[in-house]
Amino acid sequence: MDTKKNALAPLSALKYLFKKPHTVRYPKEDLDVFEKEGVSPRYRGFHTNDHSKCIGCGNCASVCPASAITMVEADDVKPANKFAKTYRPVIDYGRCCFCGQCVDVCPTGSLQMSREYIHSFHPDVSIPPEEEPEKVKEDFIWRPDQTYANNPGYVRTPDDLLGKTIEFERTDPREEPADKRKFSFAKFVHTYSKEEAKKEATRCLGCGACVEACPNQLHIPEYIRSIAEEDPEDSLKWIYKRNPLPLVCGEVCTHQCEEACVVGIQGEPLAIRWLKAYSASNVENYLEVVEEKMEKPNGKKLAAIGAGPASLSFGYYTKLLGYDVTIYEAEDKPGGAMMWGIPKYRLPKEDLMKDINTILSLGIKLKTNTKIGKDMPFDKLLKDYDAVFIGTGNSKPMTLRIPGEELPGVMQGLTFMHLVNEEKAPDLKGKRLIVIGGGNVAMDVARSSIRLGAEVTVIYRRRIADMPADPEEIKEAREEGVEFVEAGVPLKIYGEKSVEALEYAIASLVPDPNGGRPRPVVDENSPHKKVKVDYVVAAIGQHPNLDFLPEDIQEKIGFDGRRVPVDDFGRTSVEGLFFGGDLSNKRQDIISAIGAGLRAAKGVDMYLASRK
Amino acid sequence: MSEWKDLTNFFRGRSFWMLHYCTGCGAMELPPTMTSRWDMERFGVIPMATPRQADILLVTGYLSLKSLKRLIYTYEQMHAPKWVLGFGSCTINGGVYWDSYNVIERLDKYLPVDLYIAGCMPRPEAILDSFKKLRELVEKGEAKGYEKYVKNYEWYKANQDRVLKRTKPVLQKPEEVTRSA
Amino acid sequence: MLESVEKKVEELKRMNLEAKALGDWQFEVLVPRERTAEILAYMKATGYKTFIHLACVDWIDDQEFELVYNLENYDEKAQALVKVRIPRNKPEMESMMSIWGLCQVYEREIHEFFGINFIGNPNLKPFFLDEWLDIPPLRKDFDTLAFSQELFEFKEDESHGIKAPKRIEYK
Amino acid sequence: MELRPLNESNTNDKYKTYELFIGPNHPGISGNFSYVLDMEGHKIANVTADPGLLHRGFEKLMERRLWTQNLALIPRICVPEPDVNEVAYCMGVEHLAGIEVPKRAQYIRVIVLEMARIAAYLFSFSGVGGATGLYTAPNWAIGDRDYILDLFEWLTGGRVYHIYQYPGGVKMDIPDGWLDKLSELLDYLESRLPEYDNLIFKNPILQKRTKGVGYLSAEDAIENGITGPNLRASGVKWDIRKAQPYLVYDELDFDIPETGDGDAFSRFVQRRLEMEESIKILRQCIKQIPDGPYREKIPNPFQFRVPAGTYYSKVESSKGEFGYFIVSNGDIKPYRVYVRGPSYSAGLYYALEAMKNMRIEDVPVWIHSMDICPPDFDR
Repeated sequence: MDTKKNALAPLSALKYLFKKPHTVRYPKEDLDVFEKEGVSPRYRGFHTNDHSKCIGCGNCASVCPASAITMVEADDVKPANKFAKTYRPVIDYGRCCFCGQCVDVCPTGSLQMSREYIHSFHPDVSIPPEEEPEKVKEDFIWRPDQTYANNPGYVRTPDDLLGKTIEFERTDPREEPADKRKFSFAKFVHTYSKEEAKKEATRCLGCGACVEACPNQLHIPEYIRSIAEEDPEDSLKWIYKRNPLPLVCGEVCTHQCEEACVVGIQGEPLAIRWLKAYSASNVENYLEVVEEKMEKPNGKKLAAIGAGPASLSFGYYTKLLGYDVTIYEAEDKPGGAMMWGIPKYRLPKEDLMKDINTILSLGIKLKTNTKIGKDMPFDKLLKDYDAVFIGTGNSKPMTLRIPGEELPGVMQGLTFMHLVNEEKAPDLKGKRLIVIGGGNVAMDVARSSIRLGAEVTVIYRRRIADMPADPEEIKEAREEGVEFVEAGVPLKIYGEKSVEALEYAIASLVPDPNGGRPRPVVDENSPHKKVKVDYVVAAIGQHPNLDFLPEDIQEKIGFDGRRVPVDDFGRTSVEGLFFGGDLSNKRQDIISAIGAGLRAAKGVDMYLASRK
Repeated sequence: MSEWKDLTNFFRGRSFWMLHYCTGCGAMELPPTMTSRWDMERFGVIPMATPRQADILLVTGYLSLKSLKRLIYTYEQMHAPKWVLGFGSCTINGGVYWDSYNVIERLDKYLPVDLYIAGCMPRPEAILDSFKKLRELVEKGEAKGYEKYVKNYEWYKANQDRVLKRTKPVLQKPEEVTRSA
Repeated sequence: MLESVEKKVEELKRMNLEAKALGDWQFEVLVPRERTAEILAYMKATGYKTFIHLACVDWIDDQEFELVYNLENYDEKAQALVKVRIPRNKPEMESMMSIWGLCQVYEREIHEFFGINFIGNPNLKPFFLDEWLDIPPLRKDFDTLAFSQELFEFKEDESHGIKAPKRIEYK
Repeated sequence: MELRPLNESNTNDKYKTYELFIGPNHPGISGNFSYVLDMEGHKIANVTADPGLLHRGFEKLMERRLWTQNLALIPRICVPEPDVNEVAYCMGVEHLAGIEVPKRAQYIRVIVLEMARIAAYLFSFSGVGGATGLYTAPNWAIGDRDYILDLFEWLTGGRVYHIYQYPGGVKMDIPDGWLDKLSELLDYLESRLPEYDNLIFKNPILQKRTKGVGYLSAEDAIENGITGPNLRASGVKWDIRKAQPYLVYDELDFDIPETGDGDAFSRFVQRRLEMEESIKILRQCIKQIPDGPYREKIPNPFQFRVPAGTYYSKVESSKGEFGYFIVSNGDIKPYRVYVRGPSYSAGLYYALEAMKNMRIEDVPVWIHSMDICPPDFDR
């Protein structure tokens, strides 16, 4: 470069006198730089929020480095889905630094930024200075809506998910392929490895949407966080605060939480269930880790009937409070539905016993082979104990109420599963088996029968999409070779000594005007089908069996044959009598039963404390 | 008399001399605004080095306690009529430094602000827009922050003293703080 | 890793110091307080002539301050982080002004932000802050949010004028 | 090297010795920063630096925020060239977390850094003009810088604070047609360089004002921790991009220009020459940038933990070595981050020596020739 002094050189700038200036005319004139008129197409200006998509999870508020976002309950919006909240972000533009991190973490993509950026405010001179913050606040804090939506700037597009901060892809645990697993009762979903678990756990945003969806409100974000910190023991500590059956829930929970998971809105939800299984299976001795403080024995005695999840959870939490608990079980092994209803390929019995033994090792007495009403009168229980908890669940199966039902070869779902779990199931090799029903029990029956070598068809009276069973279960059952018949209504079972054929009609589905599941209607036009079959298993639901209760008590508690009405703490109108589990729950699954047991434990504690 | 006032306001609004006192990062967008690309001289706004000749005090963003003190000196040296423009989030409610121990939270507690501009930092267009808005306000005789300052001087002074003339630790911690003079 | 870094690390290890490479071109060496001046002078004599910065880390759990002298060697293209730990309850350190005059300002800064006294530094007057009376602000036990809430009179939950939703409390 | 004759001062005369504040509100000083000068007539007898007017307590604030939340905060440390903060911080975090950055992202980072360098140099030209009374220079340089900002805005969505880097790469890919626009801009800038030479560097007035002012020897520069173009203008061939290449600088061909006089003028010329090199680097990047992912996946902000460790990551900025000393204890927040601003040693320490016996009118020239940027040492 030539830096020789030259007095004339600067004068060369004079040529610009005659050039067109590049000055931008009065504000917001087109810069002529970008494809779109105005500022950059990626400009980070004021926010827009699509209220019909926003779920109020509050991730934007937690990520904001300037603490500019507050979630405020809005009464003029509708929740976007059944787990969504009606909180909406309100943004303080006296804090916002327009970094766009809120847009990056928005799991629904509803929060975006526009290309609008001009806003100013003049406080009137008549406002006293001490009231000025109020006025400024009114002007600079607002709830973003669709006002600027026609001028989008920094937005997250569905095809550009990688560029943003949320990881939408799930890490699936290793699984046996369908053609291999259908011959074995071994558990086919492997537990996460350390790396897989960490990778999956680090996807969690920590918003807690899952907590509200969980029937038992586990501390889900907390225990996932501990897994991300590679500390399964701390994680288990969090789980144990509300769930004493971590491994069972880790393997067979109905995982409502995953349906609510906000990551699942645009991607795949977190595998919360598998993460729980990871932390439970990586701890050898739960009690050493959990370090729950046990209160001193207070000398009061409690009885629980039925050693299912509700009673076990009730027993665990009351034992911690210092009560002396005895659980009565009619079968020879504890576990109830977990033991007899759930097939081994989903929940290995040793995993179940690991959980149960931990609970029993606290000093809870278990009396097996003791059927209340038969081996021991119920009145004696009421007299001997300070309070009685009943968690016997649904043990009376519903019947098909069609001709031919009494034939040998027609079984009820639960009975069938009991036989399978006892390894006393009939030889099904090469036999044809029809399962009637669409719940999880139906799936268990179908998939167990496949493993026993049968050809299985599931007949359900509505569409597959309407089945109450987990979609995963249905998918896996199909992979394993289970046939499905939609809209099939069984009419008659033929056979002389045993079942030979089943006749069913294909119903027409009448849509429900309220948006619920469609109603199957069978009329004379419906096509009828008859298939050859060796076994028919009806898995169409169960009812509670409270026959062991004296009739006056049954009447007093208001038992209607389906459900026992109870309050939040499992209390009934009979003093000292508590109910929980499938007997009283709206949702009939393990985690709800555990929740009911926990709440009843609190209820008992409150009841006995007040009686003192 | 009122016509005379209107006339003076008309001219005042067309010749803002702004104090080129760049307090925070908002100062970074001032050079483009001042120079050829956005050229604020079109609106009669030019930078001026001394407070005594200036009409507008730009508070271009956050104010540390140290510069707040100097800003107040500067403001008090300016002759009325004078106006204060608060740039960006930091002057409105603390901005990204909301939890900082050395950055004030709200400018309006210490000085009367005539116009707040949103943005972090505001684009030159937003700055020009605010100058235009200020001109309208001045022409209508509505921007009178300096009168407010005089009227509520005690209130402002008390706030200023509170943060600038501390005599005891803010957080009353029991530990002895060892410092040499 | 650069050869020069490897050699230097070995050399420092032979001097009974804990040293390890942190990257391709940088290494750290832990020095006891009484040997700091000696080691720094040695480093300067062996080519680490440029003083990049002096930083302080408050290890409150260990009740120690860690001073990090960052030196650069332009000839060997290497960078050294010389770390010295001093007890937190007696925050004193010798000034390294005689080796690098530049240390004077860094020590003044650290005195202000961490409250460490540098023996031999004549100018430890307030630097970045005016009239600071509280705990030195960069110490871990200083709560900047509480301080600013107190001094600038705002409350976090009320600052937006709207009540924030509370997460449900479980058990 | 000669100093201009100074008037012999009469110390008995109280009007001859006085205290003079330069800054914080002074057009000759860059940013909000102040020197207190003890004057003897026109001669400076003693200097005290008074920083802290821009102190925001970044290092404390960063300890309170998540690793990635800090990305919104740190560009504000050095306002004229914010990208070096983001890249240096991200490089440090990536080193500690063991994240491999895809090639394309590295190229994008180099492009961003070099554009920022050119923008910062142009900004410093405007400072030169302002300090010496050449008011056409700011108008030109800031105007041209704005074209770079336009491209930045297109790429990142922000004019000045880009918040574009992310541990593992960059936030968004380069949009279609952006690289063409960039090479058009480079052609334009190249055509403007001779005009800047004519306007600024060949200008006899500027040469008279800056030649021989603020002489800095190579030894002094090394001793006082002065880095970057100022060091190179003193004859030390030290450029982190060459010596300890980060990103893909080792795949790019560029020179370190030599001026080697060590005075204010040579520092200005050094910057002007390095601009040419930056343009050269950018042209190579446009040609060589590979296809592929622009970002490595990392956990979401709430779960992003950096393994425990310490690292000092540095970037050659337009002002010198910009370093981040990062200490992590394995948590979701940094344990400690120390920011080494390149202007620290020159502005707070060396200035006190260099300005002694200087004439008052040379102070702005000296400050702008050292390109002192107060926010980076105030933090």
